[in-house]
This record gives sequence, C-alpha cells and structure tokens, in this order.
Amino acid sequence: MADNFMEEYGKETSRDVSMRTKKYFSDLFSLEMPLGRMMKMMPGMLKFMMHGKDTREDLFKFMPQMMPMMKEAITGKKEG
Amino acid sequence: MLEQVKDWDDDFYETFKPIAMGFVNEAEKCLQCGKCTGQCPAAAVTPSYNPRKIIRDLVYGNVKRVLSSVELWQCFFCSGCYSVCPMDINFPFFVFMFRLAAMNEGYGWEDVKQLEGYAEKSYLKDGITVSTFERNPFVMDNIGDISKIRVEAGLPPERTVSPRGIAEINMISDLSGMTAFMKQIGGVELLDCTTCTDEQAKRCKTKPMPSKVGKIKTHHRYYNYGEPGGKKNAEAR
Amino acid sequence: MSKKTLVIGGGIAGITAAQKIAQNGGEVILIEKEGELGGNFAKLAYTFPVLADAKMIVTREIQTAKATSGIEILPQTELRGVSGSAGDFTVELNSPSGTRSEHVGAIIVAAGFHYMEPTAYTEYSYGRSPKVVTSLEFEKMAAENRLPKGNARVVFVHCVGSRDKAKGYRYCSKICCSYSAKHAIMMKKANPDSKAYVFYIDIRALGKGYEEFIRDAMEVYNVRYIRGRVAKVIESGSKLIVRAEDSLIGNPVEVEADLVVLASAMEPPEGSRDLAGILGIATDEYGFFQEAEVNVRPCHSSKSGIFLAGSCTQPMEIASAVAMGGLAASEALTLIR
Amino acid sequence: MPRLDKVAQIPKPEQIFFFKSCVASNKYPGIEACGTESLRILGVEPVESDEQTCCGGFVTFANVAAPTASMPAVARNLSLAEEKNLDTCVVCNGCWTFLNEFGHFMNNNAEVKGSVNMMLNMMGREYKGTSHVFHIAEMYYRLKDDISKHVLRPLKGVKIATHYGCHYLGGGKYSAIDDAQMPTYMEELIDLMGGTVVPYAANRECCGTGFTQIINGKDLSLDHTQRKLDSVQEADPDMLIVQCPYCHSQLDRVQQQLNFRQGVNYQTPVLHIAQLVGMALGLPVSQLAFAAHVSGRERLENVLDRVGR
Repeated sequence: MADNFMEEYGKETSRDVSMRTKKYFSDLFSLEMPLGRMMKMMPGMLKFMMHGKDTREDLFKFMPQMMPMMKEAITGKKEG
Repeated sequence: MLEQVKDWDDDFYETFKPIAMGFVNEAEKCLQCGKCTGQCPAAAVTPSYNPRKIIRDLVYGNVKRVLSSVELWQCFFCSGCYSVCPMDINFPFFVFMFRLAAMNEGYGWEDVKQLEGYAEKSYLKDGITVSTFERNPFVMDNIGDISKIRVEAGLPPERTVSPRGIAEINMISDLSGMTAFMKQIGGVELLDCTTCTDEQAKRCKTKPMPSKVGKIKTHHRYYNYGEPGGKKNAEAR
Repeated sequence: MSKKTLVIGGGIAGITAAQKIAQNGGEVILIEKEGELGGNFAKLAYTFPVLADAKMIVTREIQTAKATSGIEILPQTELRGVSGSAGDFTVELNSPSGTRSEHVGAIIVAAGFHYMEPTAYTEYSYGRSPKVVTSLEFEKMAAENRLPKGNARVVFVHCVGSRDKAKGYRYCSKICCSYSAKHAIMMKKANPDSKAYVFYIDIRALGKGYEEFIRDAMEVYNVRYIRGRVAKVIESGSKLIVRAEDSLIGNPVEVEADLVVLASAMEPPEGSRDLAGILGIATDEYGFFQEAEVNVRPCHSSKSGIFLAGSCTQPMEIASAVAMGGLAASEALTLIR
Repeated sequence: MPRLDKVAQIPKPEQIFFFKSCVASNKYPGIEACGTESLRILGVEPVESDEQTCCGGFVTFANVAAPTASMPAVARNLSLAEEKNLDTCVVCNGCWTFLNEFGHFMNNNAEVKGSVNMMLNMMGREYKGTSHVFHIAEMYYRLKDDISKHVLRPLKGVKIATHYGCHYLGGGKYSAIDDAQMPTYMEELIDLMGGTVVPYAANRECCGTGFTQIINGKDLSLDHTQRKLDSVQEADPDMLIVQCPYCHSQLDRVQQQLNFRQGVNYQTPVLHIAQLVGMALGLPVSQLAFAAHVSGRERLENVLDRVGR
C-alpha cells in the first residue's frame, strides 16, 4: 500500500530524512579540502606514486602546488 | 496511515538546490501537466512509475516517499521527459541525485550491487566498462571469439588501455571516494524486510545506514506511487 | 486640432471603435492590412458560449460600419509613419494605390492577434501528418463540411504554445479552453457518431456562461475530458496514436485518433514590434502592446493620444475586444472634442 | 529537419581524436573498424590514444560513482584530445551526451573545474575545455558531399529503418544537430547512399536498455524493447540503423532472447551508422564485422549479395 513507507520510517519526519540527505550531498559535493579528506586521499596518491617512474615524476611536479593546501588543511587558515 | 502535510519538509527543495550543484534546478517550474509521463517508456510498461509525481514530491518535500520507493529505480534515463518538457526540467538528473540519496538512506543497494562488476572488475581494472565476456550461450556459440573478428576487421585482437591510463582512473577513483564506495557495495548484505527478525528490524529503523564500511543492510522498497502492474499483483491483499 | 481618428486594424475591436466614434459625430479612418474587414473573427465558423453563426455576426457589423457616415475604410493599407503629438498627429498611410498623409487627433491600435503556427511542435507531428490540424484549420474544415465522418475519434489538445517556456509562451491564451469545447461540440453536432477527447491541464473558462458551456460539452455532448498534456502524436498507418498521461488517475493512456486538433496559442500580431516602433509605444516581453496601467487604464498606451483595443494587448475573447473597442472610442472622443 | 546553422559550425578537420567506445570495441568491433576507416576515406584522419578509458557514463548512471568521481574522468579523457589540439569524435550516444553535458558543466562552473584540475594536475594533465565533442553521425552529415562522392556500393533497393537513440536527441536537445522529435538527417544520409527509408511508428521510442534496467529490471527492459521490435517487424526493413552501440547491443541481442523466451521470431539485422556508411563506401566485408552480430545474419548476407561483396 501507499503508506508503507510511513510505517517504515516510524517517527522520523521528512525533515529528518531531508537533513541527512542534505548533509550527505554537502559532504559529497564539497570543494573544501579539510584534513580528514586530504588524509583519505593519501593512500590513492601513494598507490599512484608506486605505479611507475613517470607517475612518480608527475606527482612530484605537483608537490609545490600541494604544500600550501596541506598547510591550509592542517592549520585551517587560508594563505594569501 | 493518513498522510500529514506537516510531515513534508517545506524547505527541502529550496535548501537542497544550492547544495546539489545545479542537478535539481527548475523543478519549481513544474506545471504538473503530465507530458513527461505521457511519453515515458518506463511508465508505459509499469504505470506506477510516474516522473510527474516524483517532481511533485521533490518540490513539496515528501522526501521519505521518494527515497523509499521502488519507482525511483525504474527510470530508463532516456531523457524523453526532458526533450518534451515545456519548462525544460531535466528530470533524469533528479533521479540520479535521488538514487544517491536513497542509497544513503539504505535503499536500492541490491540493484547497485549487480552493477558492481562493471565498475570494479571492468572499469577500474581494464579501463573499459563493457568487457568481451558473454554469458548467453547462444551468443557465445554464434559469435565465438571476438578477438578473431577484431583481427579480421583490421583491429588489434584486443582493445587495451595503457597501464598508465588505468593507474590514472584508479587514482581518480581513490581520490574521489569511489573506491571506498565500492567497498561498501561489496559488503552489501541482501536482507529482506519481510523475513528479517525483530532485532534486525529495530536496528534498521534506528540506524538507517551503519557507518561501518563493509556491512550495509539494504531496506525493502515499496511501491509508493501506485500498485505494480501485472496479473501476479492483481489480487487484493 | 484635427477631429479625425485613425483606427489601425479592421477586426471586431477596430470595427466597434470606428462605429462608436462615427455614431457620436467623429470622423474615422479605418485601415486594414488585408483586403477585407473582419480580422480573425471572420475566419471562425461559430461563436461561443452561444453557438451562433460567426460569419453572419461579423458581416452584420461590417455592414453597419460601411453604412455609417464618417467612416472611411481603407483596405490593404498599412501605417508607415507617425509624427506630432496627441491631438495633432500626422500619419503616413501606404496602400497599393500610393502613399497619403493625414492629420488625425487620436490613434486607436486594434491590430488583433495571430494564431501561432505550431511548427516547433514536432512531437505532435504537425506539418508531417495532414490529420494534425490547428484550431483555425479546424474552423475551416467545419465551414467546408470536411470533418471526419463515421465512427471517428477526434482529439483536442490544449495549451499548444501557451504555458510553455521551451517552445512557446509562458502566458495562458485564455480562450483555448472555451474554443476547444466549442470545437468538440461542433464535432459532435456535425457527426454524432464521432468521439471527442479533450486533453487539458486546467480548464480556464472565465466568462459569463463559459463554465456552463464546457459542462454542457461534457454532460450533454459526452465529450471526454482527460487531464494531461498530450506528449506525443505518432503516425501509425492511417491512424494517429496520441500518448498522454491521465494525470487524475496517474496512468499513461493512448488514444487512436483520426484527427488531432491543436489549440494553438494566441500570439502578438505579426510585426507588432515594428508597429510599436513606428507609433513610439511600448510592448511587453512577448510583443503585445503595453497598457499604461493594466487595471484602470487598459486602453491607454504608453504614449498620450494613442489608444489600444482588443487582443493586441493580451489574449482576449470577442466580448472583451468589443468592450475595449468601445472604451477606446470614448477615450479618443474625449481627446478630439 | 536538421539545424543547418549547427551543422555549419562543425569543422572539417584534417585530424580528429577518435574516442573509442566500450561496447563498440568489445561487442561490435565493426563499428570501430568502419568508423576509423570511413573517416579516413572522407579525408579526416582519426587519431587514437590507448590512454583513453571508458567515458565513465555507465558507472555514473549505475550510481556506482558520484559526479565528483565522473567529472575528473570526463576531464581526463577530454584532456587527451586537448593535448593533441584536436576535436573529439565519438561513436556512442552515451559518450557524446556524457562528455558534452559534463564538459559544459565544468566549463560553466569555475569552482568545479578548478577542483577537477587539481586532481588532473597530480597526474600531469589539465582540462581546458577546448575540445568540442562531435558524434560520428554529425560528422557524416557534415561530410555528406564527400560521402556521395565516394559511394562504391550503392544501397539500391535496401529497405532501411532508423533509430536515433535517446541520449543524442533527447538528452542533448539543445546541442544536437536535429530536432528531438522529428529528426531526418539519418534519412537524408540513407537517401544519399541510395537506400530506401522505411518509416515505422515506434521510431522515436527508446530501445529499452534503460541504462541499467537491462541488468536490474530485465522484465521492464524486455517489455519495452518488444514493443519497439513489434513495430519494426511490421515495417519489415532489411536493416535497422542505430547510432549508439548500446542501442545496437540491446536491439540486436534482445531479439534472440525474446525468440528464445517467447517463441517469437524477430530477425532484423541491426547496424550502426558507421557500418552502413562503411558498407556504402565499399569497405571489405571482413571490416564490417557482421560476424559479431546476433540477429538477422541471413538477411544481412542477403543484403550483401544484393549490393555486392
């Protein structure tokens, strides 16, 4: 029946569900780079670095760009 | 149970729009004219699916109904609704966003699990989503070895993506969280609400999606927009 | 100060305005782009909400105008230039016989409207199938007795070009609901064996007797009203397949039809922006002439001495166009006397 | 009617980045072989890259990847063409709409583009948004004069039905070169090559793949494809032309599945527009790779007998 979903959710209102949904998407689409997210990226970058000589070189070329971002993520302050 | 308007989240659409990167725009312009449903291939084969109603629930904030529905997963992504829409509403994007949201609520994982192979084994391993693998014996017998046909056609026996290319998409996948997401899919436990124990049911209501990677219970979805068609569903229950 | 009034457009609004001014002692020059007076009204077979012979009524009005002294009717004539100000305009009129200049005190713009050609509506197979026609073509078919015979199904589609941001206009054309009901009744009267289906979004029948008229279509003539905008009209052999959603039930439906009638939108008259440029008056975002004040000055244009009448300001039914013609006439008379 | 102003904007380049499609490579190699070879004959040199991966559309619309994962993948693939300073030519509606849509999205959203580029910079790439994405059918329509000059195997007496595919005309209704509801460019091309166009009622219907429905909701998918195939069967064309390998795979393979499941007999060969053009341009039969087709092979052989091998 068409009201099954209401029983399923019980006391939870649509507002509760919508809050969760919005939280999920704002995390997913966030362009910010908090430390936690950066740390999550590390294994991937490491894997890419280990792939071969050329990938390592490319990643090292990126390092100067990366440093200020790391700093920003750790201190939580934006530079410049 | 009587539906209460106070249960809808009135601000949902307006507050969701800026978050959604432009993927749910223009829904407020919907006239509810039904042109989308009239031309919809999915609605033609399963009338309970109805894009018009889903847009309505998006704008009016009845999030619970959309997310827990089976209908959300019946869209064909053909964009026919967008092509005829008098208000230029790009409905397939809404479905795309809602499916992600539904998965966050613990719905629809059983569907996505079936596609995991394409993503993990084919896309991330080979860089090509559709592999040469055939499971239909008739097709296997009839076509035989595809690499032979490729060679006859003047192509290399196998299309390959360079290791570097594969490493790059794997890094994109790692960095964007897709790999972690796929690990979750790998751990999907297909439980059915009709058979689950009281204990499981209780857990499922209080905690829609466990944060622990590896074990996700997928919820039973409902036909929230009408009864499904077909003789087997025809009897009153 | 000139005592003459120039009326642009020989439709029902223009004819009414000319009549009223002349009957009250004014002099009128009535110019019409086409060879004959009557405008869009003359293209109809019947009126609504009372099914009366449209040709007869419009001919009677034209005869009255022609018989009234003080009205000079100039067919095939267009306005080329305007100078001066209220009470003292100099206008330049161009016709096949040449250009002439006139002094007028006031100008009434009654340029009418245009039925949109729904060529952009390829989903309705318009222009591809001869069995998909606009409402105007349907009027012609009815007048020439070419409506489908026998056990035919006829589908009427509302809001083609209206309430459509993508391919048409955002506004509601106001009269399509009523004239589609008129067409459905015409169809049922001409061929009682036929079946008529009207696909609507909302029924907007705003006028005396309109609601009853549409209810009569449903109750007396058994016209089936289905809520939902038609999505597609597909040619299949000798038939047309009409696809839509019956949105009150929530299911998609398919109708096998022999004729599809598209209620195309009322749009501003062709060249309305050019005309507005010559006159120096404002148009709205669609090209309709802009009223000075929508509620209490509906027939004042943005320029003093130039008045508006009829459906060149907004989609409008005949009765309102006539009323507005009369109002514009009285405004013009106030100015020139 | 084709939008000629849009067609005029398509360049006639000497070289183009040929974007390989998963289904075309792994299921219907004739599309890839004919696509590259026909472009070569028409004076456009296809440039390939083995670093190019899948467009990522499938994993995205299968909800396995969020847009945050698919946008960098799109940008990476397009940057391969940009490195060579070339426009991109795709053979698949899915690739077309996905690269186009997400490409436009990134071009219009500097923030997202910046964050995508950060990821690409790590691997020494950059996405600028300079490579335009064209469908091979668009290219054929642009080069139709060259096609008519090079027809070696006129398709005289071959009855051909068309299927455009949703993701080209529907999803890209403002970028495609033709009207979403009444397209005619493929018909024009067929006319040009001497074939006879067969109209059928369900021309603008979806093929029924439904992206992932063929896997998750097989009943829905087969139901819908059957409606389409019934209409095709009624018109009885010698072949059905598609411009998307995914539609190709659905319409070709489902015929056999329906024949097996329901005891019906659908036998309509399905061809990609690249294969049809390749056939008319006189490519060797082995290059058309009909051996990879499932349904209506006899009828295909019969057509080949008529137009010459």
